[in-house]
Amino acid sequence: MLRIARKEDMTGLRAVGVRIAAVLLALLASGLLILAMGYDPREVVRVMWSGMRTLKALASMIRIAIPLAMAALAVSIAFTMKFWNIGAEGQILMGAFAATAISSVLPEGTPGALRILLMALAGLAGGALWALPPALFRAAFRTNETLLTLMFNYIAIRWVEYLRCQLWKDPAAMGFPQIAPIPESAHLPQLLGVHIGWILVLVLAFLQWVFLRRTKKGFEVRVVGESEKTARYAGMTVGRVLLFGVLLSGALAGLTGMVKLNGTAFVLAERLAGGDGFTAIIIAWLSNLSAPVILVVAFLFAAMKQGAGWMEGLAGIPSALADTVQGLILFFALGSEFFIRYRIILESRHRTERKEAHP
Amino acid sequence: MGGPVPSAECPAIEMAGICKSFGHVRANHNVGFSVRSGEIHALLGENGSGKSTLMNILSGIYLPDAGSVAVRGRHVAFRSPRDAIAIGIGMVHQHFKLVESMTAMENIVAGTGRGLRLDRQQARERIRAFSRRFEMGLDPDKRVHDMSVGEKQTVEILKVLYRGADILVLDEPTAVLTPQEIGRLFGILRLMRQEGHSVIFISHKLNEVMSLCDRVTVLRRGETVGTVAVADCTTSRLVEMMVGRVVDLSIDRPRVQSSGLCLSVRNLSVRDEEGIRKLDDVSFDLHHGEILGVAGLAGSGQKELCETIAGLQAAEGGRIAFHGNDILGRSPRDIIRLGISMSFIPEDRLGMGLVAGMDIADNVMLKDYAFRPGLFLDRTAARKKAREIVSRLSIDTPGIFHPVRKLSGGNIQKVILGREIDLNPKLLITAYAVRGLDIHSSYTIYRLLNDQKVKGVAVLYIGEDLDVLLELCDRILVLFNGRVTGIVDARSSTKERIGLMMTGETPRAEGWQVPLPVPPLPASNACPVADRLLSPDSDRTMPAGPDGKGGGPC
Amino acid sequence: MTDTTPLMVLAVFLASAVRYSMPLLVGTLGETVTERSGHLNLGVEGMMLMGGAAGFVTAIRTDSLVLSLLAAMGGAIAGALFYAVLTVTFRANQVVTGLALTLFGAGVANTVGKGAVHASTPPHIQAFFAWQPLRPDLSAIESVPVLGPAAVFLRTVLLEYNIYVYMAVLLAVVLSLLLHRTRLGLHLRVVGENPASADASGIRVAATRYGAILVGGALCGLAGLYLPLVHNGTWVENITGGRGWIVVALVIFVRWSPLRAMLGALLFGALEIIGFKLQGFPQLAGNPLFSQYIIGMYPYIITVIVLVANSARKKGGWRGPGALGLPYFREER
Amino acid sequence: MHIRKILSTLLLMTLLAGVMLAAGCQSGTPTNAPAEKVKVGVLYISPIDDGGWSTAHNRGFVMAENEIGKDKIEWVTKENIPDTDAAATETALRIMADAGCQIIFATSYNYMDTVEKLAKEYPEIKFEHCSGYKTADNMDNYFGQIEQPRFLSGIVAGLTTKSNKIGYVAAIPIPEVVRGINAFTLGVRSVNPDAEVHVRWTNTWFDLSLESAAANELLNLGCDVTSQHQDSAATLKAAEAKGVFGIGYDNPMGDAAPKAYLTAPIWNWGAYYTKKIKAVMDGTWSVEQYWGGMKEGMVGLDTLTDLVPQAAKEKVAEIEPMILEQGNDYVFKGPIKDNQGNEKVAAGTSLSKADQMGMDWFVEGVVGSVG
Repeated sequence: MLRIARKEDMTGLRAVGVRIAAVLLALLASGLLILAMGYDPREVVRVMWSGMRTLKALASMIRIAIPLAMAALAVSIAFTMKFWNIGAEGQILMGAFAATAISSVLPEGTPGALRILLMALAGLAGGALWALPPALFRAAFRTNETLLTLMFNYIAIRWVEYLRCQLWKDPAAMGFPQIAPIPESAHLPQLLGVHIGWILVLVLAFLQWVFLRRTKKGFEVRVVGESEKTARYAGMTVGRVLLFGVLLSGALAGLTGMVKLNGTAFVLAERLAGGDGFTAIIIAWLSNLSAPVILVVAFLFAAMKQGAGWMEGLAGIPSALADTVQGLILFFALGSEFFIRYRIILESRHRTERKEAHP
Repeated sequence: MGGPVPSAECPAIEMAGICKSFGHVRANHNVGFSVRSGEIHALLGENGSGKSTLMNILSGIYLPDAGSVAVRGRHVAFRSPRDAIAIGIGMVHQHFKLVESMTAMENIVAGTGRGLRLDRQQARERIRAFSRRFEMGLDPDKRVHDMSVGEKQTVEILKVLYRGADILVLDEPTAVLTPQEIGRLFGILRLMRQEGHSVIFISHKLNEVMSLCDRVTVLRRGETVGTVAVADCTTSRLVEMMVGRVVDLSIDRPRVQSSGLCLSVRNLSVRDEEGIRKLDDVSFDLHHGEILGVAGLAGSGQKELCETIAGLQAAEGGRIAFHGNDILGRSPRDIIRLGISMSFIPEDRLGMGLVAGMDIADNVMLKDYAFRPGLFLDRTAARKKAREIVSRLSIDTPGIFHPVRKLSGGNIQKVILGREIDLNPKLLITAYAVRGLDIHSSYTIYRLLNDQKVKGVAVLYIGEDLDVLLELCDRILVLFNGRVTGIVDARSSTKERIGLMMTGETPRAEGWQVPLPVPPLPASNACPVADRLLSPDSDRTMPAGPDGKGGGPC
Repeated sequence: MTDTTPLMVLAVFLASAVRYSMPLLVGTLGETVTERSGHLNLGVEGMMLMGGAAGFVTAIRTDSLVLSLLAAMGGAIAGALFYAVLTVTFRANQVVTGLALTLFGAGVANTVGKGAVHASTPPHIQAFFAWQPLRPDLSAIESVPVLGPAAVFLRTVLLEYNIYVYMAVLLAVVLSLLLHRTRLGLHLRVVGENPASADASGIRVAATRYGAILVGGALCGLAGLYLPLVHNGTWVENITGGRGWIVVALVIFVRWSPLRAMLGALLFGALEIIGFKLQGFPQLAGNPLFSQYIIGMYPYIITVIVLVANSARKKGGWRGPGALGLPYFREER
Repeated sequence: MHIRKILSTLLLMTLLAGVMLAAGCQSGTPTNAPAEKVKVGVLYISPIDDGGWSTAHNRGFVMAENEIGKDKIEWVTKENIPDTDAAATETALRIMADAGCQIIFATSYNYMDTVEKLAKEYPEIKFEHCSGYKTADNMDNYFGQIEQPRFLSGIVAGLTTKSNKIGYVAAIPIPEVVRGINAFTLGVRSVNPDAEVHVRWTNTWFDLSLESAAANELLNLGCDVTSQHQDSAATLKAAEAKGVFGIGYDNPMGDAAPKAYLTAPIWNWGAYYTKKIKAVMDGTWSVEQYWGGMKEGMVGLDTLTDLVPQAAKEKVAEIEPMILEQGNDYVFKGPIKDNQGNEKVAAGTSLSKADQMGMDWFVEGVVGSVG
């Protein structure tokens, strides 16, 4: 018979070991799946590796990882407060929307650096404002923020679609439903082959860590996440802390949108977030909400995406199968958390007698 | 399931060698426990002695790490509450396990019977029948969220009876009840005994055990001390069993010259979120250099009193003046800043006051981090302070970076109290500070409180143990059902009298200090003169407040 | 049907809305069952796709409706099983697991569906779903003034559907009865409201939750099957096109009630197609409120309003399953 | 414990750094494929088996492969990349570029800006963008004059309808689609001046459910022939279910709805693709802005089925040579009025190419509005 018992949290290397084992198991399962679908897993591995080993591929992976890591940093702040912000997708879009809006009203001759700065501020504001209503409703009525933020994603997507097809349709686009691209001066400069978003991510990860671990506000955020009652007892205004944390979370997600806009997309469209907001939730969760780990996991996700792209393009494996493999890896990773937090005790029906010998 | 053939002589319950740990915490160790058919058996012990854990094992909620359970002579290994219910064991939990949005009937019927069909009419009838038989008077169609605490408990008991349980476990059933409700409950339980049911009655209240039960098993620190028949036993013997030795509480009670009025509470009334009145017209004064004890049954308003003073709960009416300034409506942070410190130890110890997942150093910062300048936390100071607290209170921990969740209950309490004292408060509110602590640690706490008193701090001590209250405090305020039934001088009072007052009796004879009609406060300043005149504490000399705030015009 | 009287236009519109509401309704019923047990499964989209792909591929391979239905349920149950094992037994975070299931389900479905992309629903299954079992012959009274048009109106609105529609409505009624009138339903609700209470009452919490999640999955599978097999007659990648997320919204919108689900699904189904009706009024073209993209927001906006209004109500009102989204472990202290 | 946490993080970081270093050691793009073999990248907006737009392109590439030789071409294909997701587009295009493709085809309008960006970054690779207007030293733009077969299909519809109501399920209100609707309507009215073309926009290229909803709306209005600018056969299926007729698009769609299918304007990209891939192999590739019509074989009308009335068959046979000769000038020959009654093209002239490219008004006979 099996029974399950809570154990002291496994820490350090053993926990990492369990997680690595889970990923390896997932890869094994994926290999079997690929084999079952009639493809050669060795060929898949060869192709994936060929898509990762070059410097250009590294640059490409970093480019993919930047928004993932930023958005994961964003949601992890809210998650620290046990505010389940699954609205990063929408906040990314609204950040990019606000950035585009600011850019469109700036005079043409605005210097690039100023334009970028203003767009970044707009991005922060846009994301924060989109996170505001769910935070307010949660603070006021304890409305379920998971569902609220989820709904806000789809409203944001439709909104940008509306802008693209009607309100902001670019007259210069030959009648195509497209928003005017941001001016070239607003493109983020490149450093070592990738736009400077990667530096921003590193800085943000550090700042986020400092914020949560070293500042008073961050301390409040952590305490509210652990226990609202304790937070109130310690003199914190829970609603205000919650609001602050969620706004910060939304603002970072909005900035992610701005970085995607100014770094890669250059034009606002409803697909700009492209699911990064959802992937970020998974990344943040698997990283245990720790900023340095988020960087690593986001990179691994980017590598997975990149590898999947090569798999489809060169090994002829349908992209859908690549999604399946990703889902499988996620399942294993999620399942592995259990083995870190609990132990399973195998015992016979006669455990009583057996155990009495050595009480 | 094997074991010997059941026979009439077999005890209803036989538990042996039960061990259960939660992480590092050893809740039960080698516990043995036996209950006969048709008896009311008390399971007595201090908080944290392992009573609830043992009963949760008996009702299939926890699985023991080791040990055996036999019911009517048959060995059983419960995998879930289902198994326990099937064999006739029913538990009434201290924290009710009811679905608030459903009716009594739905709650009672859930989990019983077979098949898809839910015969509401039949269920209703059965519930009414039970209700009549045990004189409960329950409306099966009333929704739980519309019920009083007593009614909810009735639902829990009916739930158990409805399942045909003949072994009934009640975990501290009286803690939340009014005396009338307790009387009714005891009536029900005695009826059940008459019908041959076994009742296990978990309590730490000796008077209840003595009046209701046939036999009593005492647990201490997760181990069995012994089982005795109530008839052959005295209260003091039970106390000795509970705490481990004949109690000779000789707690110091230094006499301190009061340095003025600290806190004045007048006509304070508080309702909880559900609109139930928790404090009703409470008035008292608290002076510097004094320990005012608060006695009362659990749930008599102690929590609300603490929380209202600390600014965590809104009052419906009344005033709370600290050094003459009304603090009602001020934010908790303002109140902390004024020097009012509260350490409330709730049941689970970690619900409020500490952050379970954080380490000791972080927890030490919790109250005063905000008062330091700048955006950043002052971690150096916190670490230093944490080390001081750990060594001063001899907290058993691998280090100050150890999460408090992993500390034992007593050490957790020491961390809270250590931090609160370290804030150099002017008023220290402490509730259940020694709950679950061993005697040695308890004395450490008493000493610390006395140190505070000598320093001129006003201490509001909310306690459970009347002996301690009588020995430690200067005066004792007795709460019953949110009302003050009296404020007595601890030096000249007895346990029995206070016990009476805790059940709502307001003694008038024999020179007892009754709740004097406390005069209304002047608008903004304290009134030491009136206070002196009215103070029940005659052996106290009270000069005017040295800080100028205490002695204003009257 | 080319009758262009306003009444008939309305009737035809309502009837189309009903047809478009079907995958939403059945999915909502499934997710309602799941959420009533306290589990928020955001993987509806994934399960609908898995069910749709498995069922449709089976239909074209075996030419059997029964096998197709079984496969649709089986495929979605497979996805739900992943979710159940992870969230019930392994206590993984429900939101994250649901998102992973969405990704996984879409991947599996689109892989499985590759072989079925150009295929059409087998003719006899097509014929089966073209059959309108309750459609009465009104030729006798059609020409009677008032009565005739009224009868035709009612027939169009109520009686010109295939068997799937009637089954879905029946299912909603049955589920509602099951939930509120039976022991099983009571147990399910108790588990979703307060698993500790259920456990202490002797209800098998984990088993009930597994059951609810798997049944919810099966229904999502049937909802997913409707699109390729009945509605579109062929399979394409991501055929659900986000309806899974509408379902998640709908469950809140109807406040976890199978009966209200019918009305909610009808409303959301009507919103899906009302844009085409509005295009017949060129004078509305410039009004953003009637823009197709803005209309696309309405389901989510009204869900937000319902969600907020529901939580803002006085204490004591029911705000949804009490333990929704929370894991339960008996020994957790 | 604290230290172990740090240690484990460090370990992960080190692992990662190791991977990066290993990657760095093997830097440098893979060498280009030998000259006798060409690597071709293709980016599709939808699955290649969508039965519509992407299938049509794929048909073209299959033809090119058959012409040039299976062993001569290596394909790197990416399907289902939404063209409004710039990041996904860029990732996909980079994979092709980094995998060593010498020529990359991007087959949807909104890929244009990303293609332009990468064309700058990869000057040695030839980029082919479909349906846009931007070109560069190594970037072509190509498209076809589908209006010509659409005009012919309009003749078929005009002579098939009994109710004189024809439904047109249209994707997105852009000039390409508007142009198609107008060409079709002009074809209808050239043989049946009383017929009207009712338009419903789905605002999507490919969504079975929405397409059939739009089609049903039109059928409920009384339309008895449908036409479409959509990439699936959903409209045809809806027409078949109602027992009326429909005209497809992109590819021959007879299999999807045999009882309704009349014909379809179809794409034949093969010749162009063969030419361009060959040009890369020969080293003769040069920039162009290609807009082929029926004459060039880029577009055509599928064989008319038996459901088409004899009169229509004859009329199509009569007009087709003129279109082959005059191209779009024939299709948009004046006089043309818009559906508000204003004269847009005078008699004796034809609509200019620029006006065709930016067309945002409906001709007389269309019921509906642009956008």
